[in-house]
Amino acid sequence: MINRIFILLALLGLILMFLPFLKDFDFHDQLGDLSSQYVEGSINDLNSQNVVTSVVVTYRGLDTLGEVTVLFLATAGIGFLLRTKKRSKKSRKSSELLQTASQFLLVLIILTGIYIFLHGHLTPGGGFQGGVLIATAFLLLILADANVEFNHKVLHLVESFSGTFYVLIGFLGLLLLGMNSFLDPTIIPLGSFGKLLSAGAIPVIYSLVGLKVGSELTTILDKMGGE
Amino acid sequence: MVNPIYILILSLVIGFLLTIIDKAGRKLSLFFLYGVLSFNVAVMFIWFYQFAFVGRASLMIHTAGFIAPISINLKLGLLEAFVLLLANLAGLMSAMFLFKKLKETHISGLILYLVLIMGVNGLVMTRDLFNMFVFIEILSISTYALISIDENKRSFSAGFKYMIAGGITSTFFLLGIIFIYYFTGNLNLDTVLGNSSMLAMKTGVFSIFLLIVSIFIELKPFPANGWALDVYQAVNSGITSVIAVVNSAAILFVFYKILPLLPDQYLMVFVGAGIVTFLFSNLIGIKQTDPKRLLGYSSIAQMGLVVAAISYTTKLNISQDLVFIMAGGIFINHFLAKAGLFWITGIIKRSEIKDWGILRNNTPLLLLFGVLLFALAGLPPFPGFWAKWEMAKIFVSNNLYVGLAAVLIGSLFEAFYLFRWFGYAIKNERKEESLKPVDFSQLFPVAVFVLITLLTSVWIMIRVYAFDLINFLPVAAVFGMYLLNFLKAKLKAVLAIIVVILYGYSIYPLETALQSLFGIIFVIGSGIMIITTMNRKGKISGFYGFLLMMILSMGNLIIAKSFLSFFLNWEFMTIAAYLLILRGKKGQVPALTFITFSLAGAYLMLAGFGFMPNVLSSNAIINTIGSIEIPLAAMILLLLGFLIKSASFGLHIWIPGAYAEAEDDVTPFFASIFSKTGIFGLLLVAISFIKHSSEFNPFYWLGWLGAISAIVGAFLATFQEDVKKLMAYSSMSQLGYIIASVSLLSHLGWISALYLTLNHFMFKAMIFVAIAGVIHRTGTRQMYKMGGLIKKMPISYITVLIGIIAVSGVPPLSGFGSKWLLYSSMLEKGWYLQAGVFFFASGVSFLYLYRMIHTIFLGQLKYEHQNVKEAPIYFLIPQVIFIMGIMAISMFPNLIIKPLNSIVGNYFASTIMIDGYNVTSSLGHWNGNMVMMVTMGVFIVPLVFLILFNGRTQKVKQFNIVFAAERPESPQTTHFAHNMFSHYYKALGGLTKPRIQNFWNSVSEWSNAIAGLFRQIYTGNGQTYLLHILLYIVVLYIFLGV
Amino acid sequence: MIFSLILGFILLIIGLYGMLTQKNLIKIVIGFSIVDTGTHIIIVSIGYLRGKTAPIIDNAVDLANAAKQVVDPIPSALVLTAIVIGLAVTALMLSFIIKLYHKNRSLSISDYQELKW
Amino acid sequence: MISIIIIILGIIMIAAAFYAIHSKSLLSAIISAGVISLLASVVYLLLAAPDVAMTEAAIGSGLTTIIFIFTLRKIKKGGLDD
Repeated sequence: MINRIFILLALLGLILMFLPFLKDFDFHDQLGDLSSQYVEGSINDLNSQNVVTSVVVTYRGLDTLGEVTVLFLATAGIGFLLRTKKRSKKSRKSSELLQTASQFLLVLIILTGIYIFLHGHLTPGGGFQGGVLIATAFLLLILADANVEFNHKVLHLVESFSGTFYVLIGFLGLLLLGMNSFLDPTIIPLGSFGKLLSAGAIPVIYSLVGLKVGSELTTILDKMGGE
Repeated sequence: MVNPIYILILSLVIGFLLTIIDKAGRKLSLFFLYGVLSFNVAVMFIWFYQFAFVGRASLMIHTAGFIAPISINLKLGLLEAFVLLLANLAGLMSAMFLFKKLKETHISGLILYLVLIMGVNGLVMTRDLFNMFVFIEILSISTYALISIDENKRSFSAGFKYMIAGGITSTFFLLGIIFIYYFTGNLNLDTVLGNSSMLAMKTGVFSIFLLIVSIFIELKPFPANGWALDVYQAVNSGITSVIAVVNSAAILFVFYKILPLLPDQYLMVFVGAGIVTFLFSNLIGIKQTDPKRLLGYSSIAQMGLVVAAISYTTKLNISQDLVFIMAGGIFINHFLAKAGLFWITGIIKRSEIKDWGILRNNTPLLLLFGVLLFALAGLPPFPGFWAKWEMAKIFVSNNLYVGLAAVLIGSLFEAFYLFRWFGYAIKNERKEESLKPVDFSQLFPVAVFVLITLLTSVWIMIRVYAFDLINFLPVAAVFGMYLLNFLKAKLKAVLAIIVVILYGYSIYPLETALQSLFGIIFVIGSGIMIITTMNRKGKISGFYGFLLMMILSMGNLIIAKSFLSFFLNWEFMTIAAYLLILRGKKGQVPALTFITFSLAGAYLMLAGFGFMPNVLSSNAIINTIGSIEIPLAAMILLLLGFLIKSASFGLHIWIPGAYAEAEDDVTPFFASIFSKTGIFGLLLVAISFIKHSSEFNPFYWLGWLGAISAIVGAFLATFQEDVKKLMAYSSMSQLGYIIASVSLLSHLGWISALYLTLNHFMFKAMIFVAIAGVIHRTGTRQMYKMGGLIKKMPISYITVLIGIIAVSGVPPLSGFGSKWLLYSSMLEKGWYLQAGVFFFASGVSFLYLYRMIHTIFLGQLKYEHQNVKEAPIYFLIPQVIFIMGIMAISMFPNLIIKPLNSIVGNYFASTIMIDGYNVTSSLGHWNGNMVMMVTMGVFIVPLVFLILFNGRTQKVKQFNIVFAAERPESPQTTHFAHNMFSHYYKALGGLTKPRIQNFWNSVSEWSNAIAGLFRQIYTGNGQTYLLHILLYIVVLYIFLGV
Repeated sequence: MIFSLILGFILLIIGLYGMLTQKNLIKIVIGFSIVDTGTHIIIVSIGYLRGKTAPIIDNAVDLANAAKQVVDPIPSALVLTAIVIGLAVTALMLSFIIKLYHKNRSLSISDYQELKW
Repeated sequence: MISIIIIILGIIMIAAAFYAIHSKSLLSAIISAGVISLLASVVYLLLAAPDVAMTEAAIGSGLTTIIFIFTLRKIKKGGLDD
């Protein structure tokens, strides 16, 4: 009972803390300096249509690298937590039809995913969304056949090398453009605004992010969903 | 120069590839892991060197080809490099400690570890708020996962609680970031710092508060820290040390980075919260017996203190050097000691501190443990000591007295539980199980950290405070003797005497005669007393080192040139004394009592010194103190500190245990020499007081305290069966005389004080050494078990006899002179009542002195003592030397009165006249030489008579049984010496009821009860912990008062 | 958008309420994910500007005045990161629950208090 | 217009949140938490943040829900076998 009172007090206190913020909240009617610079920079310096992508991949590229790392850590962490000595094999056949259908869907979804992250600088979406979609494709496989044996080697290779190349592209910036150019997309010519091959290294980085995220999420799903 | 961003790149690339690398074997993966971690250390070492010694400006690294605030930037300056050097080093060492674990575990463990360390580097360097959030998440997630390295239920449940707490705090952090973004339109810390418009609004301050408080919660403030304690207790020691030091260091640095966002007037909330954390965590720690949870409480407390220090220095805007010593000192102290101790808990693997006696089987590990523990307790020469010194000064100069008191009380609690643990490790030996050989991979990291701790300490002493080499001697002696441990005890004793002689020679000549007087007691007296210890056999490791430490630090007190140097050596002395008491067979509890009281005294003194100006002088402090006015508050604090050392009434309860349980040949050091340090301290304060007397005179009350000590000590001594306890209380009583005569603040008073001091030094030394010989031969301390030893140990008997005469003030020996001086000075001052009390106390003294000599040496010899021999020669030499000393000053009082007269003449106008052997005061005169002659005459006449007419006595054999009867149930009760003064006890025993003992016991019980009460909040339920966090945020916000 | 901002706060408080009152470990994690969602809504709401379009400079947006026509891209970028991190944390929490259940066969948080004081 | 939609969505979301917390069945709780995320992604779309909307739909309502269900399934089956 006393516990309930304290919970009530805590929540009430939080509400009272946040209330002035809501009361005084006054929406800006235009972009701040930094955001405007981003919008203009995205158009003029980076040739990227999607400003969010420019921000994510370039201006706040270090965050994105960190975010990929977080996901990577979660994968490793779940692998570490749920480590088992041996994988037991039990087979549970699902219907043929489901399997065939899912394999067909698999290809379709993966292609969509790739499309999304390749167009990250042009349309909404990008590496993360594409990556999730790819993982969803494999999820279908898991659902169709709980004991599906992925080719873990390929998965690991994709996961490791997409990440490594991502960092190395960043590193290339350091090598080519100087000490302040880690993750600089201008190591690749910017191309023309609005085209698929534009925005310098942004599509490349986003593709690598997509592959990395896709393979990581697949691993997580496999670890948590597999038996 | 290596771009520090390479640390991130290399760690990530290797981290990403490690799964594949591992296919080629674990050895290769480990190679890469250790390679990258070493690379990190190397990079940070280079940069630290560049910033600290080459003077490079700090480095800004921007990313993505844009300059901040458009892009995220990293900063590497001196502070960053310093923190990261330590953090990376701890990371590497912890990885080494975990070597066996990492060799076997899943490869993900290595990846998590590597990226964790990378996260720390990123977190410290980044200047972008949201980027901090990302790095905090990297840090947290890898930590969460690594918690499960030992797959036990406890670590999983601790991990889950940690995740709930961490998840919510980072949510609040995120909210704080986005609110700040809303107000400033920016996320770059430096830009946001320059933007003060947001501070104009309440909600702006609220946003900053939210940001800072969530980082603060990550630093585990009391009481919102239950989750952290569980993690410390349950998780593998290698990982715990990473969490406790590496993670904390990074988070602390973030706190330091973002703290300037908050306007100065709000910072006190965090100072207060930090100090509360320090006080309460340490309080609760005293109930804890699981070493890892104990270290957890200590970690939390230390982080609280660092937070308080950082917040306060940020508020005050004081000089960088002081910030470094104060906040940095506590930080580095905690960092090194905590990591090392957590590793040791991983080596010992005992979850009850009672079982730590096993540590004794491994001497090097014990030494490492000891160094780290003493460092953690904030004792010199370790960095925490200097930090507290500066902290006291800063707190006092800003009138933050409550804060200082809380910090000092908290420190005392911390010292208490740490030393209790240490006591168990030293004393609780368990023969049946032995420690497995320790792996090099586990010992090495501890050794490295101990080495760094020592080097840092030396660095601070030399570079920051510019101490003379002589201040290092006490510590150097310990390590020197440790290296010479292979030598035989006798050789070591000779060596120790040589060191003392050389030391004495090096400080000679002293500036004033007052110094010389105490020099004689502290240095020459100690040198003589070492002879006693030569009777020991074997190697007796760890004895002479500590003995020398005590002697040299006492010597340093006399020549200390600043308060800091004085206090430093005072602490050294206390440490050495503690370790010596702990060596006694049943020394564990008395040593703990001793160190607790001594540290309480030391902290009072620390607070007192906080009020004092910094003295820069080439003269010893005892000579310059006259020109310094000590504020009244400081005076009272200092006096209390010194009174503890001189076992004044009310603060005396450590004395019987410490004297009785110290080894028999060490007790004389304590009783006759060590106790005089308190008197020296009193004089230090008194000299300043007489030159700047104030309206309130604390010394009047001190005089009464001395009188009470004298009478109570005498009574307590009277009813003791244990001869060493008897002598201990006798010391308390005698020191009461000295305290009172110092308090007279008059010429005659001080002469009697110094005379008493010298007298007590000699007779107490003689008696204790003689008693040590008796105990050595008879094997008991109970007086009723002895008797008739006069025939077996005549020289010891004579020593005790002379000693007793000197104590009791019977003519002809020096005691008579001292009493004459005492009463004269008291009457002169008009202290009639006090003089009466002393007169009565002297009468009581007769009782116990008579009892002692009678029951030990006279009466019938015990059957089991038939073959007892005279004490060994090593015991007799000091006795003879001191007998000669006593005789000399008794026969020729001028030898001593004249110098004393000139010493005291520096402070008071002389009121006595010395004419030949005649000392004349306003009340009469005393001729010591004459008294001696007359008494000798009176003595010799009956002696001659007895010798001539004593032919008719008949000698009866002792065991010639005249009558036989039933054997009593408990024979000792029939012995006349047992409960000898029971008739007096009926009348006066009420005075000796252990009221003071009961008072301190109830203090201890109450502390325990309060600790027990407070720790109930740690219910072990993750939801309760979450509730604590939320309530804490709300309460802190209320305190912020926006 | 003030309504979505309020909605975010309400969800945050409800999520916390769930975390504090529900004994079931999975429910606690559900509470956490509601807190997360609430936070994300708050962040996006702060970036919203009335009547402006998504920060994608396609044909519908005038290139020269782009900065005057789009909503703030930064909060969107931050939320992207936050969502992914939220997933990571949630997944890890659930793994802990699996392990805890495996060791102790209980999903009640009251059964995991052996560490205390 | 947007406000009204958001208010309606908000009420549904709050109701779903309460249901998620108080529901006896874990599965329904998980599903309603997924529904909250799904509706949140609609809110993001209305707030002109299509990138976020896509991510929330895919991760928040999709993957997170799946992971919850996987966990539930593992627990129902009696944890790991080793």
